[in-house]
Amino acid sequence: MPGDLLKISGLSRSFGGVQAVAGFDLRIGADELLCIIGPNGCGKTTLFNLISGHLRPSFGSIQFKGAEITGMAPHLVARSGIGRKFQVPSIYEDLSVSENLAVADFAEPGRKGLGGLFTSRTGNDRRLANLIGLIGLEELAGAPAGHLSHGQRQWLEIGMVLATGPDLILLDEPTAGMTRQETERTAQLVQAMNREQGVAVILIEHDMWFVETLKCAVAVMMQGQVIAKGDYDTVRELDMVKEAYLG
Amino acid sequence: MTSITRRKFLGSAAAVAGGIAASSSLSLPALASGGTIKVGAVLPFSGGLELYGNQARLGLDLAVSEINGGGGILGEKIEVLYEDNKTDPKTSVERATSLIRRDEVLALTGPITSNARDAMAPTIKRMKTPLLYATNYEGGACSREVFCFNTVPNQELEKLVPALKKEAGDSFYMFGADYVWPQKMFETAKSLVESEGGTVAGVEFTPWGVKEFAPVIRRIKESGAKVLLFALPGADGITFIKQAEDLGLLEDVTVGFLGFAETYLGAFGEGKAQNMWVAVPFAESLQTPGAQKFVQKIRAQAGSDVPVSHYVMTHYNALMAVKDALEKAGAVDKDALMDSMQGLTISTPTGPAEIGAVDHHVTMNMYLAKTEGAGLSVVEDLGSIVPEAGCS
Amino acid sequence: MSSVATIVLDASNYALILLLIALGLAIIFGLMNVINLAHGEFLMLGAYTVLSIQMAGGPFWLGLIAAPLAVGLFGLVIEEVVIRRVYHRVLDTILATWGLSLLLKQSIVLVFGPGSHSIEDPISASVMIFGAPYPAYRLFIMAISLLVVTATFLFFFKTRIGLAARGVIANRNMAACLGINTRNLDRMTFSLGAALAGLAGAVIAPLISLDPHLGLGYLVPAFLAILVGGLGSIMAPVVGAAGVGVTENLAATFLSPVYAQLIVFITAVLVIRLAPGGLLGKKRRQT
Amino acid sequence: MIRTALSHMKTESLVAGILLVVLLLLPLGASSWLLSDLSIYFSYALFAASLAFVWGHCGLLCLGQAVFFGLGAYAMSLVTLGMVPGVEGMVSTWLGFAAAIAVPALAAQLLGRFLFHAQGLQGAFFGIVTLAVAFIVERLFINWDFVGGLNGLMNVPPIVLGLNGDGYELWEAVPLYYAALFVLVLGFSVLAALMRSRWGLALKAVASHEMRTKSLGYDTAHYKTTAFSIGAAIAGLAGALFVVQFGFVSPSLIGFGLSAEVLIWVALGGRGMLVAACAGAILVRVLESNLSSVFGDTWLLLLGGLFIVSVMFLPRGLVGEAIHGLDRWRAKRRKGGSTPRGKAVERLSPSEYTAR
Repeated sequence: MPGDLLKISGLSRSFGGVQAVAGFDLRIGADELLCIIGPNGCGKTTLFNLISGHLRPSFGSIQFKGAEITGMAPHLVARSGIGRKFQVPSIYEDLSVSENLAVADFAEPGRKGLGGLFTSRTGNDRRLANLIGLIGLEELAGAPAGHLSHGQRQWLEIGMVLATGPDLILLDEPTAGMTRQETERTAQLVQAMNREQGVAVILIEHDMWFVETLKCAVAVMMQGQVIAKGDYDTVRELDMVKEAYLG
Repeated sequence: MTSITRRKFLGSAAAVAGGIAASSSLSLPALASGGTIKVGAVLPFSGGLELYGNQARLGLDLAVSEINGGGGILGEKIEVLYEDNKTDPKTSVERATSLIRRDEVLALTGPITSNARDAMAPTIKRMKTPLLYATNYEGGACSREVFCFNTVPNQELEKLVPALKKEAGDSFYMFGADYVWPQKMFETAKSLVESEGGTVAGVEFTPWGVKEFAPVIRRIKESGAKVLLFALPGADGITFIKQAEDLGLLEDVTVGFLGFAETYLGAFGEGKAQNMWVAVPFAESLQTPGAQKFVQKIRAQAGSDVPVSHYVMTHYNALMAVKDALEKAGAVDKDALMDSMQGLTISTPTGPAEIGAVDHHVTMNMYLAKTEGAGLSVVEDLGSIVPEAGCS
Repeated sequence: MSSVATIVLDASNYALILLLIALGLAIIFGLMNVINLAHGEFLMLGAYTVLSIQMAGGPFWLGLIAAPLAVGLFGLVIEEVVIRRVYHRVLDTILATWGLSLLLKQSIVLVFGPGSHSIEDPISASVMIFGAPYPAYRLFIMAISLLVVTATFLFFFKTRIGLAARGVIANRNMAACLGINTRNLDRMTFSLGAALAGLAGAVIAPLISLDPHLGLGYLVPAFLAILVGGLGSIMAPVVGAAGVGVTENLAATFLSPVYAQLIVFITAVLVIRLAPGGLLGKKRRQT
Repeated sequence: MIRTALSHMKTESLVAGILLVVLLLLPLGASSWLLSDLSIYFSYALFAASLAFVWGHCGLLCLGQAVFFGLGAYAMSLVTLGMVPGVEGMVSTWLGFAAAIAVPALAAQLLGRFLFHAQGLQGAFFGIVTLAVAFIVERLFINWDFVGGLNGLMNVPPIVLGLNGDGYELWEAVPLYYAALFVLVLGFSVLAALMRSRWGLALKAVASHEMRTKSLGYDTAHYKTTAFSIGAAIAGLAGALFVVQFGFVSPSLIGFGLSAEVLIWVALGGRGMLVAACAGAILVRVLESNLSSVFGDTWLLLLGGLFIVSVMFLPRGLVGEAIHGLDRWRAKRRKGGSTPRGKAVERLSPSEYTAR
């Protein structure tokens, strides 16, 4: 359907006989914010790996902005406009915070090419300055990323993904291991990028409190499929969700 | 020696300029060279062919003590500076260069392998420094600077091939290391075998470092050859002979061992590797007064149980030739040495030997011998054989 | 043409020697993720242990027993002093063990000299097989190799420690969570791998000339064998050693030793590139 | 004013600058043999820099870097000896240099594509495969009679300044010294500039966390292949610089032996900084040529021991550690205390080591 940003249909992937993702269907609009919840091992991370090109699907198709991206290499998926934050914070520990962002910034489509050979390492862009403000790390710009706290690492990674200028961001458990306060801050950050920057977001989450704070649409995933979808309050009342997930 | 004065001048200029203290102190050792004639020895003391390097050293050491004991050369003492080339051509060039430049040697001796010698050739030529090469080799190293004191293929093979044919049979197999010396040896051997009416059952080469020779040994066995011409020096050669003995090859073929030195025998073990034939310019067991005296002198110096192979003698000869040549010239410099070495006849433990006036290779006595018990026993005195040096 | 029997015997002989060498390497790599470039020198230490005993007048068989013990003990020390410090830096284990190999080689040069030594054949008899004599000692080596491989299999599949070790191969962190003392397991593994190398060195000593450089000639094919075989299972080095050993031996038999080396190396590189987990390997977890 | 300018320079650049000045002035005081030795060590230093770039900066532990050094040396030799089929008349040193850069770069490009594309080889596997490649290439050159087999090619001419092998021959110690130093500085500067560019930053990112970089939209295989080729080109240039002084090339320059040696120089000097790697190469060579006859067999023992210790405890290398210490001292003296913005953080994190 035109107008869908991401359209997944019949997506399947199995590992040695185990169906991690089985006939998965999903549609996301251009400014949507969707949380996917579900028990461990229900195929959420595998789903992200399939979308971002780290895994090839056994069956099914993924369309992004109307174009088929199924089975494309990860860097091409990223260039087409899908950014991804990994579950384990993945930053460049031996580069400074601003260098981390600069690497991501330089990757934005249209800014590549050999021009990079002759430009200095850290661009002086206002864009980067805005971004570093958004993730709240202005004062740590020159510090090695390896010195950041756990929460700061998560934010830095989100900042890096944003710097590539994506249309859709996949966030894999962005608040795992965070304090309440940090979680709240993360919620604001996610909302800011969704509303102010107009980026669609799909996030995988365990922390129901975080999902509640975000007030996002929720999809429940079990055994490789979406079994229910709706807003937070509707979904939490479903028996199967209570039983399977919320306890 | 004008070059030294110039360097002295440079050194003091640096001091005046208040230049870098470290560098001028680094340059000092070069100045300490008055009154001795230095010869640089670039030899393998590690890296696979050290047994040859150590043999060469025995001969050179003896020559030094004899020359200095007899009052030196034209009043100057002689000194040999040893450098380990690790059996490697690149290291050989590095060592040769620093010996010539830093230590300002009059001449170089060594190395063992052909590739190391070839690698050093451009350096020797550019720096116009004589090279006294005393290892048997494939021939063809001909230049004003190079003098060869050991054998080339025809000297080793001319009498060995017919002797083996008579002793063991018509059919020859040739097996050696994959480089130029065995290749050239086998080329010469092939034409000798064919002109003698024999047949060549196979020619084969192996890379260094192979540890399992069973397939090759099988193939040689299957070929029905009666003689194996063998040119695989160093540890690999010992491994091959051991495995050939175990797999019963040595019962079927008689080995002609090229590049043999008595030092191998210890490594084969008691009573092993018997009846292998060689043609050499010297053997420990040679019963001439000169040879026996030479062996005695070496052993007096290096211990009673050291093997004394022809490599000891050829390196000794090389240094003794320097003495004769410089005394004949009456001057100590590189050109005088090279000029007067041409056509020089020197006396060696096995009788007189003549350095070719044009090709710089040595005509000397050769002996046919075979391994027997714990040593080589000389079968026949072959008389002196003129080298076909392969100079064009 | 050689009889088929001798060709088969020669090829399996070499493959089994390679397997004996590769086994220790594979155990250390598989269980500890340590690439031990000093394995060739462990082999050499085993051979020189036999040499020392021969020089002291002892019999070969004593050396055969002493070599794995001595090298195993040495491995224990090396694990404690060097390897322990670089566990989590895979690339640095390559460098550290390679530095170690330099050190060991040079120490042997200082103690035994750079030259060649020889071990006397402990069994000089030949056995007639299909009408051709075959050295009994080579048969003995094949037997030893099979015995050791079988023992290793039994160890990993029939004992508790073996089970724990397999747990570590499968998932190191999980195994640690389950209360397996990975520290002790590491010590044991490295020492066992070293002891196997020592045994291999002692066994092959009478076949070759002993010199400080003998390790490299075996290390490279053994390495290719375990990479070709893969790391996921204990069976893998068997397949790898058979592949590399038989290919090299047959190529040497039918072509020449020069091409044999080339063929084995190029084939191995292709296999490693195209099947990074090895022929038998499971896909390693990408983390 | 100069003082403040100096105090704001990066310590690494400062050290490089001081070393350069010392080397430029050295011919005033040093003997000609020392200069000749150093001219050759400059080619080793450039070679070490190429490995420091590929390994230290891009995280590719190449155990066969000498393949490219050797290819460069062979390319230069074949051109200046007039052995290139079809253009035997062209014996220009300059063409030789061009070939010595192009041939290894092309070889690395092909090898890199083969090794890195799609689900490419990682970390240790890459290392072992490059080791095997070094053995293969050495073997091939030993058996290739056209390039002289095991003995290699002799009598390679020195640098000739004319356009086609005619004119002034660079052979005297002092001019040769400056020429070699010039080539070293040139190659060094190219690498240093690359490392400081955004493109170099991206390479560091690939080394630090490849999956992350891929997911930002980088074609990491392409980056690695290009970096590998650039390293190869510089190694080839070093090989050419070597052969015009040494006068010969043989398979021992192309195989595992020299690859292993350069690895020691770089590890001892410091893989993280070009200047440390270069200094490591020169230092080891100078010590070896002056001490190996004194220490004899213990020299290698010493070198091996030092190598292990530096791998275990000083991952920055001996020179690298010294420069780092100096850097901290200067930072303290500048008071302020905070590290300046954009300063490369040299702390090596576990992620740089572990193969992912």
